[in-house]
Amino acid sequence: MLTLLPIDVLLISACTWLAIGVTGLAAPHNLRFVGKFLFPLGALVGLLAGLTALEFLGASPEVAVLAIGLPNLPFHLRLDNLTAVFVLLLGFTTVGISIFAAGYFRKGEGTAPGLQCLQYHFFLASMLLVLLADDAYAFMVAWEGMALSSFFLVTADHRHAEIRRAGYLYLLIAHVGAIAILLSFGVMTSGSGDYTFDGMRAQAHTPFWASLAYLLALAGFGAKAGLLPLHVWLPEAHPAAPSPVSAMMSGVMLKTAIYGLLRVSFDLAGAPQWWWGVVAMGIGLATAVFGVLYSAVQSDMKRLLAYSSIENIGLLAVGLGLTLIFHSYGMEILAALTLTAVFYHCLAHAVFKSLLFLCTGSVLHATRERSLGKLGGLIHRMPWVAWLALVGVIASAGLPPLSGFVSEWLLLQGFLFSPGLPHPWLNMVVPVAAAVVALVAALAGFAMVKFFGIVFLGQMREPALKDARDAGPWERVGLVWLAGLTLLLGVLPSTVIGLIDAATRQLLGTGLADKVDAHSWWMLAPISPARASYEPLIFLATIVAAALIGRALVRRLYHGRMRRTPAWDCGYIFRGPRAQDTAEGFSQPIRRIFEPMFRMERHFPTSRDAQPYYSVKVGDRFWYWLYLPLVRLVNGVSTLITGLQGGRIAIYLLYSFLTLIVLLLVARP
Amino acid sequence: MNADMPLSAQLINLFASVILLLAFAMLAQRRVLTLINLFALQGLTLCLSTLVVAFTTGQAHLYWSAALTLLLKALLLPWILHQLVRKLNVKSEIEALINIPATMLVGIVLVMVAFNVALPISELSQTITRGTLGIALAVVLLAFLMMITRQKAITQVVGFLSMENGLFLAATSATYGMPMVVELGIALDVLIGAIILGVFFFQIREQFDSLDIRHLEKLKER
Amino acid sequence: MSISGLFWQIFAIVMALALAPLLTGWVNQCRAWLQNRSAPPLLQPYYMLHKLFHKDVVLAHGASTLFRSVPVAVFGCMLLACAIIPTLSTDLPFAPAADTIALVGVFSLARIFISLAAMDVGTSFGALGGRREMLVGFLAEPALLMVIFTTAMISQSTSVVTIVETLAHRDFVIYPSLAFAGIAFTFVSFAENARVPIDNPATHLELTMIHEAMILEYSGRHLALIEWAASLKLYAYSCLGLALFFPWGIAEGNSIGGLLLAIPVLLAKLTVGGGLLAVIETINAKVRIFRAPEFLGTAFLLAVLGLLVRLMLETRV
Amino acid sequence: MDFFVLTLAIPLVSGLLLALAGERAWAPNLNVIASLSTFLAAVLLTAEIVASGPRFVFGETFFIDSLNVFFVALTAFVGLTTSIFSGPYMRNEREHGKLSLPRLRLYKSMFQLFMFTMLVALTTNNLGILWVAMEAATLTTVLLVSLYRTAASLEAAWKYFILCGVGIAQALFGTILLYFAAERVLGQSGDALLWTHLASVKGQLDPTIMALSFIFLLVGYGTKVGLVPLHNWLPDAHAEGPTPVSAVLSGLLLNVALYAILRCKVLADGAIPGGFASNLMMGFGLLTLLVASFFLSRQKDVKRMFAYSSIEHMGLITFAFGMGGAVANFAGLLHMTMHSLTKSAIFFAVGHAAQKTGTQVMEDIRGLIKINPVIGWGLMLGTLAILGMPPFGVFASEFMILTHAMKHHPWATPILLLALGVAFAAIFGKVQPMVFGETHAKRLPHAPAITPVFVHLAIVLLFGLYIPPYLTRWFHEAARMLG
Repeated sequence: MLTLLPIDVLLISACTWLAIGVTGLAAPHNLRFVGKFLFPLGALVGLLAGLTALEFLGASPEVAVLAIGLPNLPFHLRLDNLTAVFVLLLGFTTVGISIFAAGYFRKGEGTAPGLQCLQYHFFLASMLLVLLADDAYAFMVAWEGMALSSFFLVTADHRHAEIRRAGYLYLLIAHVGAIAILLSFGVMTSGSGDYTFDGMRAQAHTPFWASLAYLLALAGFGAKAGLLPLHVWLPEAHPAAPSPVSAMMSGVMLKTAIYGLLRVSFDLAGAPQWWWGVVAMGIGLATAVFGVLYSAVQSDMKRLLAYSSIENIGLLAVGLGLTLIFHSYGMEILAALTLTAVFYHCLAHAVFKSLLFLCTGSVLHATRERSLGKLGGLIHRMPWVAWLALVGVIASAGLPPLSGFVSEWLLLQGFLFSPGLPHPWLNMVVPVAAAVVALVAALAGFAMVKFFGIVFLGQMREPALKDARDAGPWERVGLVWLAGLTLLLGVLPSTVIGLIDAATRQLLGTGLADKVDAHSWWMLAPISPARASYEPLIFLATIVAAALIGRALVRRLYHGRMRRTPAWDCGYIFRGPRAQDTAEGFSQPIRRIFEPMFRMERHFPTSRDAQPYYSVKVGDRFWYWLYLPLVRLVNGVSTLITGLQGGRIAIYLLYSFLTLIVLLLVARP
Repeated sequence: MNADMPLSAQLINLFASVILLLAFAMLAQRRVLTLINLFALQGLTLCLSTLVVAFTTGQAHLYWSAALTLLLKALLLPWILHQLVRKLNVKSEIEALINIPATMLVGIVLVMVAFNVALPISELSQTITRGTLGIALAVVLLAFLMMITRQKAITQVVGFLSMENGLFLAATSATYGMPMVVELGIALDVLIGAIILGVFFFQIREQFDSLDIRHLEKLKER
Repeated sequence: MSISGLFWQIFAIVMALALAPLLTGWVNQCRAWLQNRSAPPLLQPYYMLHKLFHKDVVLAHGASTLFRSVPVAVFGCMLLACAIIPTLSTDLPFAPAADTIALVGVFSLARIFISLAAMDVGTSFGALGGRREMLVGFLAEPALLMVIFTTAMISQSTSVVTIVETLAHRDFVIYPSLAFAGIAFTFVSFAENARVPIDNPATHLELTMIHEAMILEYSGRHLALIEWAASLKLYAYSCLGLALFFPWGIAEGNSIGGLLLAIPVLLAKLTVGGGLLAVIETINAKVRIFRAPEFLGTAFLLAVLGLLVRLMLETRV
Repeated sequence: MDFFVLTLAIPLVSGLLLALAGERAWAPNLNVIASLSTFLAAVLLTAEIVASGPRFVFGETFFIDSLNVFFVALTAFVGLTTSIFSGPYMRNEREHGKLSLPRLRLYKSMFQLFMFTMLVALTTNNLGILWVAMEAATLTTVLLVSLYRTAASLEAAWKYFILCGVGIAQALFGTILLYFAAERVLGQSGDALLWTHLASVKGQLDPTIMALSFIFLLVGYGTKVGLVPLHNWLPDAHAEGPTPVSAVLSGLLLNVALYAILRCKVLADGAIPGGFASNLMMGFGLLTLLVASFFLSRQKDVKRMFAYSSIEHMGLITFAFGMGGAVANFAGLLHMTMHSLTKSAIFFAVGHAAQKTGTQVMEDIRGLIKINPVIGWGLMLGTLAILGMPPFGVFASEFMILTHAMKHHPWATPILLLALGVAFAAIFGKVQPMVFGETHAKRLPHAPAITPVFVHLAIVLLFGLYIPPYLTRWFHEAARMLG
């Protein structure tokens, strides 16, 4: 009698992904086979994994021990509700991205398609294993496997030096982060030598060691997620990667870091301290503000989205911090509220950011151009991509009635009800944090308008854009899938919260579902309808109805005549596409208002310039504050140490001699 | 030194002192050929000292050791070195990195160190030769110092061989010599080493037109 | 949800549609009086709308479908906003659809739509207006949110209805936080409705305009809808301000008497409010665009300050 | 026939045979066949020892237990793959005019003799013979390092010879002292240098003498291991010798030297209370690890860089053995194995790469993946493996070492991690542009023997995910033996 438990199905999914990847290697250059067969197959597996997780949610944990791994530490796997939520995210996002990827890869773009297929599916499998891992070794293997496969994907087009540089930076920071995570696990075993997660749960951690473990995990997972100041790889790596990979990294991989952080802070490290939350919130706020400001001033569409991901990760960290604060004070309902917000935002961001990255992929393929300054007017040539991107843009800007708003709304609710905190100082800080979150949300709107407006609207800035073609059928299906999910997440919050509530209950012991379920399925009222409520479906219906009725009435009462003429533009003679606002111009207010935040290199035209031009480069101050000094320090130490190897044999002999003498004189048993 | 010490012990101590003296002489020596001769003399003294130990203790294999020492250290190796110096036209003057008085001072400090280190061990030994362990260590260290301070490949080699002498002295003094298999093996290694060195000298000479090890300072971290 | 509730809800919407242009007309009239101009008729905005609806739409060549959809979308957003802000009664069946946070979201949604439409044709003025609008928006939005937070903390709710009910019921206690919030709200309203210190609704001077720059390319019924939506926005903000800071007179429940009383009270409040608006617009000069962040930053700070004051002084009472 | 005798005899005989007739056309094949037979004999020997336990050969002169038979198998295996690799490699070298036939004869002969000396060093029970074999191993490789007879290779060989000669002389002094200590317990006989006898009485050895002895042994054999600050010969010798020699030096000789230290450490630990030997080893290990990792970032020559990486790993292994205990010893042994396999695979790949591009300067090697994807991926994966990226086996052992260190010596963890981090940044930053990117290099006349690279990497990969139970048992037994 063979019964397949959900965990077995997930394991089979992971293995199938690996198998698909290896199959890709069999015909590395056969685009038709790899693209039209293997990638859709991978999408199916993703769907299977997602549905399994969906089916599982609410059930009790399942464990499995594989026969591989270290002799005294075989791979332990465990499927619980926290894992299931993230598997859900992985599975359903993968469906869209894989289908898109089926139509995306072209001949002669970097690594052979079959090899990319291998790396891509290896990446998927390792992410699934990260979520399932239940001991430190399995986790680290999957975690680094994830980093490694995504590194190869990032450097798929390794002919460009900057892509190689991006890959290097990425892998380096990922590795440093992995070291911190490993240390954190080490601390959590408390010297018991038991590296299974169960062993860590069983330890009674003193506050000091628990805090150390938490901080190490924050650093380690923060490096992967892109929290300040370990974010520098992210805006380099995401643009460098092929778009489905950027989507996967931004949408799913960053969430695995959030998963890890949740796992450590709520499950493994013991009872949280209130200040853990403050640290997470502080870093999160800084990250969010930094991310959104830099996102607003970018001139490269993928970099813009990458910085926007940093912002979203920052918001997630804020939510996590708030949850920790509430949880440590025993305010479980509020903790459940903010934790739900975190989960919700993970799901929402995974979907809409993948959608947006895939849209940039289509634009990139159609135009071979990433720079905003050379795009424009693509809505005329690529209506599918443009309209679907608009869905992502609205969600990303955190506007109702789409998915981004729901999580933001939940988070703000959490902030709003914080005054019950017993700590007066926190009472003061939290509202200010809320204000910053509000600012970030508003700035995100600015960045998104810039993104959409410059890429898709206006006139084409380059004549070559006239030849741009809309996305192919595979790509459209992928995009529609993700846009559809965004819409669903937007309008059915109660249903989704009912699903993820099992994970909230697992971590906190309290959920929101009973409160949410008490009302109509279309209504979201996490505490009580009198305190706060949101009905996205009614919301959407009202707007649509009002718009339709208004339009119908106007048409009926008046007429629908329309003429086409050149643009009026205040009566000026039409000046062509070059007169449009550029990406730099659009973000000028941000640069000006937040000038101290940026490190700008500007060149202003003067009257004597033969070819006057204006340019501005916005640099990351963290490079100059943190990374370059660090590099200089290491180089300095290296220079000192390499002095040891001076080439003179007499000196070498002297080293041996002195070592001997010193040991003879000093070393005593 | 106690008066009631047996003659053999006094003899051994004497020979050991001579070896140490020769080590110092080598450290101070400026001429290559003399250096080789001093080395041969050291080998001879070592052989004599071994003979005395063998005679006193009745350890048969020590006679073999003595013979081997005589053959290798006092005759064969010096002869090879002489040949090399002649064939390769080595300049007879040795240039030291540190001037000789300073080297000597360091040498004296080393002897003190060696004695200090060896003292607690010598006290544990029941052999009649126990006092010489410190001297053996001192000879090893002095040879080491010589290798550090000399600039010619050939002097480094002499230093290296002199170090072997020190080791041999240690072996005989502390334990009446190592087991025969080992002694043979060591001798074989030394011999092969010397031959390889000879080959090397020719190669170095061919490559650099000199045996000065200052030419051998190209490989380093820049 | 009751039938009468639904009726009054629809009545409130219809009233908003009807009253909004009137409010605009009233403010314009007051301004003209204050500035010693001969005033346009009170019903001038209606004439405008009527005329615009009759005209043909003249569409630029580069305009996409988005451009044509935005007017109705914005109109729909504003209508929703008007539907959930209690004007006459707090028994609004639509109110649970969006609380105050979602209300701010509605305004942002409309703003983003209109900014995108401004960028659509690809003229220099359009994009200029769009980015200025977003500039104003990203500063005004958090300030508005903070204002709402202050009131939400007083009433322990973000639901507009609950806020209004709580505030209307309160004893006449002076809430310093509300004073801060009120000033911040006023600032934000001016910015959001393209009023004088930030923008001038009556100019087409390229260096100063924001709102007008965005809608330069609109004509005919599109322009009519946008103008109507703008009036609705002004109406919505006015009603929101009145509901938050002067909630007295809004009926609770559906008693006909209460509602009949509420209508004249609302009209009176709007009349006074519109007059004050005109006064403020007249005595202020329009600031440079880069003074706008300072202006709105002040609003933001005041709102946050209000929140802190609320926490510092009022929670312990 | 006794497999042990075969294991020793085949390399010795074939070495002599190749010395006499190494210029013939069949010589390379003989080299491979001899290595293959050695390997087979070693495998059978291993099977026998695993099945029936440790045993003596030739009286008590040789002693084979689960510790050294493991090294024997590893040595024979890497010897085999290196000989396979060196066939086409040396043929290319010859066609480039870098080597003449007599030198090739010297190479093959010395290679086999080198294998012989190492196998003797590993299997002998007599610490004196161990010393002799170590010295002989140095002598055979000195000629291999200077095979090209260029100025640089001569210099490297000279430094190698002098530094290791002096080092090994210290080891002899240590051995004499050890004998001295043993003699007082075991009496004056040849048995006093037999490890099995020493191990049985290690508790009675005099701690003062043993301490002194261990210092000399550590400094002596440590020179060969490449412990900082005794390591200076190592990068030169690795960089200037032919690549197969670098591979065996890094992959095998360092192991054998470390093995010698381990044998001595068992005795020292037994004799000296208070973890004297362990502390010394941990100290040297950490220093080595740290210093070597900082050396890495300044390298220009690819073989030199990987030589420093070997030093770094030797430091890590020394540290692991210094910590002692079953887990750390297990991890140390595993790491030795993984390092041997990975590092020799890297040297194979690097050798081909250098041959293809005609230089060892990293800045001039670009876009290997385009010249030859197999070599490119081999180097890339090998580098990632050596840097401790999972799922390669190096990570498994590093994981165990780190976790054990965290448990027992938490103060050392930051140093370990700093060093590993710096090493990662340095090596990966140099290798990535070599493998990726554009290039204009052309193909080689002889197709490279790439199988060894991937066989090694496949084993390393396997060990990262799954260590077969019988290997585990074997490792555990060896680890227990080390105490």
